[in-house]
Amino acid sequence: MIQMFHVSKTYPKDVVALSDITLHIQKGEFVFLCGPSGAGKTTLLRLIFRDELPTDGQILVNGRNVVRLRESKLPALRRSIGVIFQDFKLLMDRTVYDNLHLVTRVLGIPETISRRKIGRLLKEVGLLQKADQIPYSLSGGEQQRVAIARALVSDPAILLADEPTGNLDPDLALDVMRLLAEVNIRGTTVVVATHNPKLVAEMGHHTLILKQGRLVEEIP
Amino acid sequence: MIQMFHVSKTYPKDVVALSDITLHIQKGEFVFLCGPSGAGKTTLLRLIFRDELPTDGQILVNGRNVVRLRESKLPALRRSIGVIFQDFKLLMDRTVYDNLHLVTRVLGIPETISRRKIGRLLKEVGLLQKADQIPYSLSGGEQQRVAIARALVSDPAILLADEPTGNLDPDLALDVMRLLAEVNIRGTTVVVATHNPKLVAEMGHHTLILKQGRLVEEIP
Amino acid sequence: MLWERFRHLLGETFLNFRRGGWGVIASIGAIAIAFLVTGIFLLLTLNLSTVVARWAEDFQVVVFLDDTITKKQRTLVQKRLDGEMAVRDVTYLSKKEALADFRRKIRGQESLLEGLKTNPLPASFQLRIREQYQTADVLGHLAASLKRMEGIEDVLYGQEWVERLTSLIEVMKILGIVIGGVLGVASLFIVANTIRMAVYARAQEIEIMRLVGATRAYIQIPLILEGTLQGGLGAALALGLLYALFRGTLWQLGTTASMIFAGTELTQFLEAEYRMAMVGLGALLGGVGSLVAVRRFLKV
Amino acid sequence: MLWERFRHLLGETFLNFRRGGWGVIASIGAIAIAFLVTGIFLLLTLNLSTVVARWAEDFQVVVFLDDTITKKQRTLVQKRLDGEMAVRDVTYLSKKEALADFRRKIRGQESLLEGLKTNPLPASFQLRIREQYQTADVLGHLAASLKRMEGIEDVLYGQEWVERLTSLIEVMKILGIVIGGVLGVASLFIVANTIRMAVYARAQEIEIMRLVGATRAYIQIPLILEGTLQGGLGAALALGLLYALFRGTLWQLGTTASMIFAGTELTQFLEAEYRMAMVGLGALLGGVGSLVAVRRFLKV
Ligand SMILES: Nc1ncnc2c1ncn2[C@@H]1O[C@H](COP(=O)(O)OP(=O)(O)OP(=O)(O)O)[C@@H](O)[C@H]1O
Ligand SMILES: Nc1ncnc2c1ncn2[C@@H]1O[C@H](COP(=O)(O)OP(=O)(O)OP(=O)(O)O)[C@@H](O)[C@H]1O
Ligand SMILES: [Mg+2]
Ligand SMILES: [Mg+2]
Repeated sequence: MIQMFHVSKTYPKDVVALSDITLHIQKGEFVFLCGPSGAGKTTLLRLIFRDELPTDGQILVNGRNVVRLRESKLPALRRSIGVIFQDFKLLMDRTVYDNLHLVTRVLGIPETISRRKIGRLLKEVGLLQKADQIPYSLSGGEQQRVAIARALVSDPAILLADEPTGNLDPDLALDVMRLLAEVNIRGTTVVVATHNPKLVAEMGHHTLILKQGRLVEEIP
Repeated sequence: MIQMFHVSKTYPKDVVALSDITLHIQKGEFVFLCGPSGAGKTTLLRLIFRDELPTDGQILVNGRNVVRLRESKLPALRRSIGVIFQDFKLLMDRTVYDNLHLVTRVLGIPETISRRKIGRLLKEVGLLQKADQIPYSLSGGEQQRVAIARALVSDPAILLADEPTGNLDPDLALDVMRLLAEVNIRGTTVVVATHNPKLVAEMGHHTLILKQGRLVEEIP
Repeated sequence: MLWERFRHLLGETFLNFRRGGWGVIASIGAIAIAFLVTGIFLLLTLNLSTVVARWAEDFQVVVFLDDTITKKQRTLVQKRLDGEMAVRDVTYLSKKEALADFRRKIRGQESLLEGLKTNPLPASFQLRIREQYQTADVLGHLAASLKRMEGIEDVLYGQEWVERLTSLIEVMKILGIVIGGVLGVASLFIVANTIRMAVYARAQEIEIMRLVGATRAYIQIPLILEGTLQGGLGAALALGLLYALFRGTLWQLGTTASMIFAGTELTQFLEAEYRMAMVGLGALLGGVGSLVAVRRFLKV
Repeated sequence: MLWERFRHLLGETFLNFRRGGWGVIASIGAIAIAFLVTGIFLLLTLNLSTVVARWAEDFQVVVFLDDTITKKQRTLVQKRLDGEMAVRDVTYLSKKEALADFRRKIRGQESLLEGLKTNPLPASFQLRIREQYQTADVLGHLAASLKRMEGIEDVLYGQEWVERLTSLIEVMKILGIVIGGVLGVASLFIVANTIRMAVYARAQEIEIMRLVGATRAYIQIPLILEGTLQGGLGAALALGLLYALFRGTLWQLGTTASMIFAGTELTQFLEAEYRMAMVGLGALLGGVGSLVAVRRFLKV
């Protein structure tokens, strides 16, 4: 599903974020991406949905070479990937519902289906009664859960979750992880970047450990 | 230092964030504020630096009644309080240095002192070599550390830290906690809102536990 | 499917529009103002040049004939004048008529003419000159060549007045072009800046849309449509205001205006084509401005 | 300390200014355009009303005297005319001078006068009327009351021309007020909106400053100074452009202009006071616009 061959990423001013990464994530896998702050986790995820291009190496996602992808094919790639951003990227002046609705509109999902789906997801993250509030008036953890729901609303083939539990208490974090696991069981490939080693230990999945841009360990 | 008497906060649409909170935080104390997502932690902190007014009750900070504070006295209150915001509140288009410099300029700290201080703080959070980058080009954890440094640059009498380690790996989180403890030892009253119970357990300080807006437990 | 998508885009446009709030109002207002000012100039230029043209028509060239002219010579002269491009119409004034005219002109001092034995005034052709030939140059040439004909004693034309009016019209034309140019650039500038602000204000939304897989067209078309709509609405609003101003001014002036413009079918508003052109231009400006702003901002 | 703080505020202002980039340029440009258009109108009105005023001066009132008038009566009339507010100067034209004048006027047809035994033309006073009294109303009254005096046969004045010019000036004044009003509102609108955008763009910075304990003045003064600076610079830029346009137009017109405006000291640029007033007004508009935007946005 996701393959990287000798991928490196150097940001301007010679900031090396990733170097020589080779990895293979199977279709339907649930993978943890661990490592200290600044290790390159977010960068790796951004390469997958082509928010950045690698400085070197090749990346295959769903059989498509992301590095050589033509601009016109980019929307199709991104539609198949759900992303939970580390900084949420919610629109602070739209209601929670509208934040999710934005995605279903882009995807052209009919209204009736969209409404049902959004309702179900908001219920799953425990925010149904906050649907008409703006994220600005939500707590940090509530905002994070909106971001999670939004990433799932498109039923993506791949889900990239960047530190999805940083603002959640342990109970909620476990709930969210269970939700992601469920999504995974229904067939979605899930990659979770986190530095919560307790979570990783509890779930016991395939784990990639990054350190200073290098893949230092792989626990199958 | 910080006293609350029967404080309640209800947001519009009858969202009860806090109800009947009475607490007393001594000068020089180090207090943890725990509780699940949406419990009211952020709200409680915002009441202290008068970013919000309580619906009910009285709040004394440093002997001043915050609820009755005249507008003209507000800057003085805020200058004595350093805040690490849960969402960082960094200016994404200014360098890290300028983000900290903004505070020393507001406080009227002379340039030479300001420069030395900012340098020292950035070193302590491990970001000295990123001083000239914009936060946009930093990892989540790096941004969080910038936010921490900024809160400390004014040598505040009170430090309010809202989930300061949500984006940090366990090692860094411990480093940051040690830094806050050091600041505390130098005389600053520190309040840390977190849902990381491991941290709380390790540090073993005075802990307040909120649940659904109520103070349910107090571990001295 | 296509229709569905089109409907969606329109819906999106209107949604953005509603969401814009104050910004959209400010934008339409700015465009309206640019067009209003341009419109005021257009209206002034149009009306004033009509006035000047009518006034100019009054100025005549007079061809005085020799008393000794033969009938045949006169016919020749008349033919020559009829064939002249510059001449709109020709009226013959006999010696008798000339004297009657003169008597009328010096009303109150008719006693001056009492001692006359013979009629000293010459017969003449009174020419009215087409507007586009009313320049000192053309008339000078015409006069010179006529003077060379047999039977013509002298040719008179209001040289000073012709030159004054000619240069007044010239000044107005140049000013019109200069001001029109300035305001055209200004309008484009305002529209592009407004849309830039709109794009800027929506930068986050656009980024999110791109990240969840929206196509370029999906993002850009509503913005461009919005600019077009804003431009058109702004121009239409300007037209409305212009009409109100026009009516208001006329009303204020009351009879005064009819006095200046007496006899001319003046105090006319912009014609339908001008009005349509203005709204169309507004829409075009809005669209182009958006396109520029969108392309520029959404490059990557 | 105070000086230190002042220097700091100035520094802050310039920093914001530099940081604004494109936005600041757009803002100054918008203000400049508003002022440029206003300036064009001001310049046109000023110059044209001077032209009209000069032309109007040529129009005279003529008081014809009875041939039977006594010397004493004439002195009485002269005194009365000298005392008249509306009259700027009075010239006496004797019967002899009148005939000579007339002869000059009908040049080419002097033969008309050959048979005259006596001089039929009356003596007269030629009056020049002060500008502000050149209305049909005033002149009508003047004429009527003069006619009642002994020794005065008739009073003539160019009624039609007086009325035309009067109403032309009236039209220009009304248009000037209307257009000036529209553009004044437009300028304020543009400035306030620009500053609103600037405040909006800096909303996050302002929020952070407030949260770390900046005083109201610390936040607002640089923004207001910035608006003032932008307004002043915009107006100054407009003045520069206006001057360039003015010179360019004159150059384009060449001799033509001197022909229309011949004799009048025309084609004048705005005087120093006007120029200073414009820049001052720009600064004021910028400052007030900022103040409004800042107060509005930073209410809480
Ligand atoms: N846009 C960028 N421009 C320049 N440098 C960048 C950019 N994004 C990230 N970096 C740098 O690349 C390195 C890796 O960043 P990345 O965001 O991938 O780390 P991370 O593993 O996600 O860390 P965290 O856990 O703190 O979020 C960091 O040193 C960071 O400063
Ligand atoms: N500005 C606001 N307007 C309306 N409701 C609000 C606002 N801020 C917070 N709330 C609500 O108040 C409750 C408490 O929020 P608060 O941010 O204090 O929680 P928290 O303990 O900080 O949670 P977290 O750990 O998720 O950050 C939540 O239900 C939230 O939705
Ligand atoms: Mg990251
Ligand atoms: Mg919180």
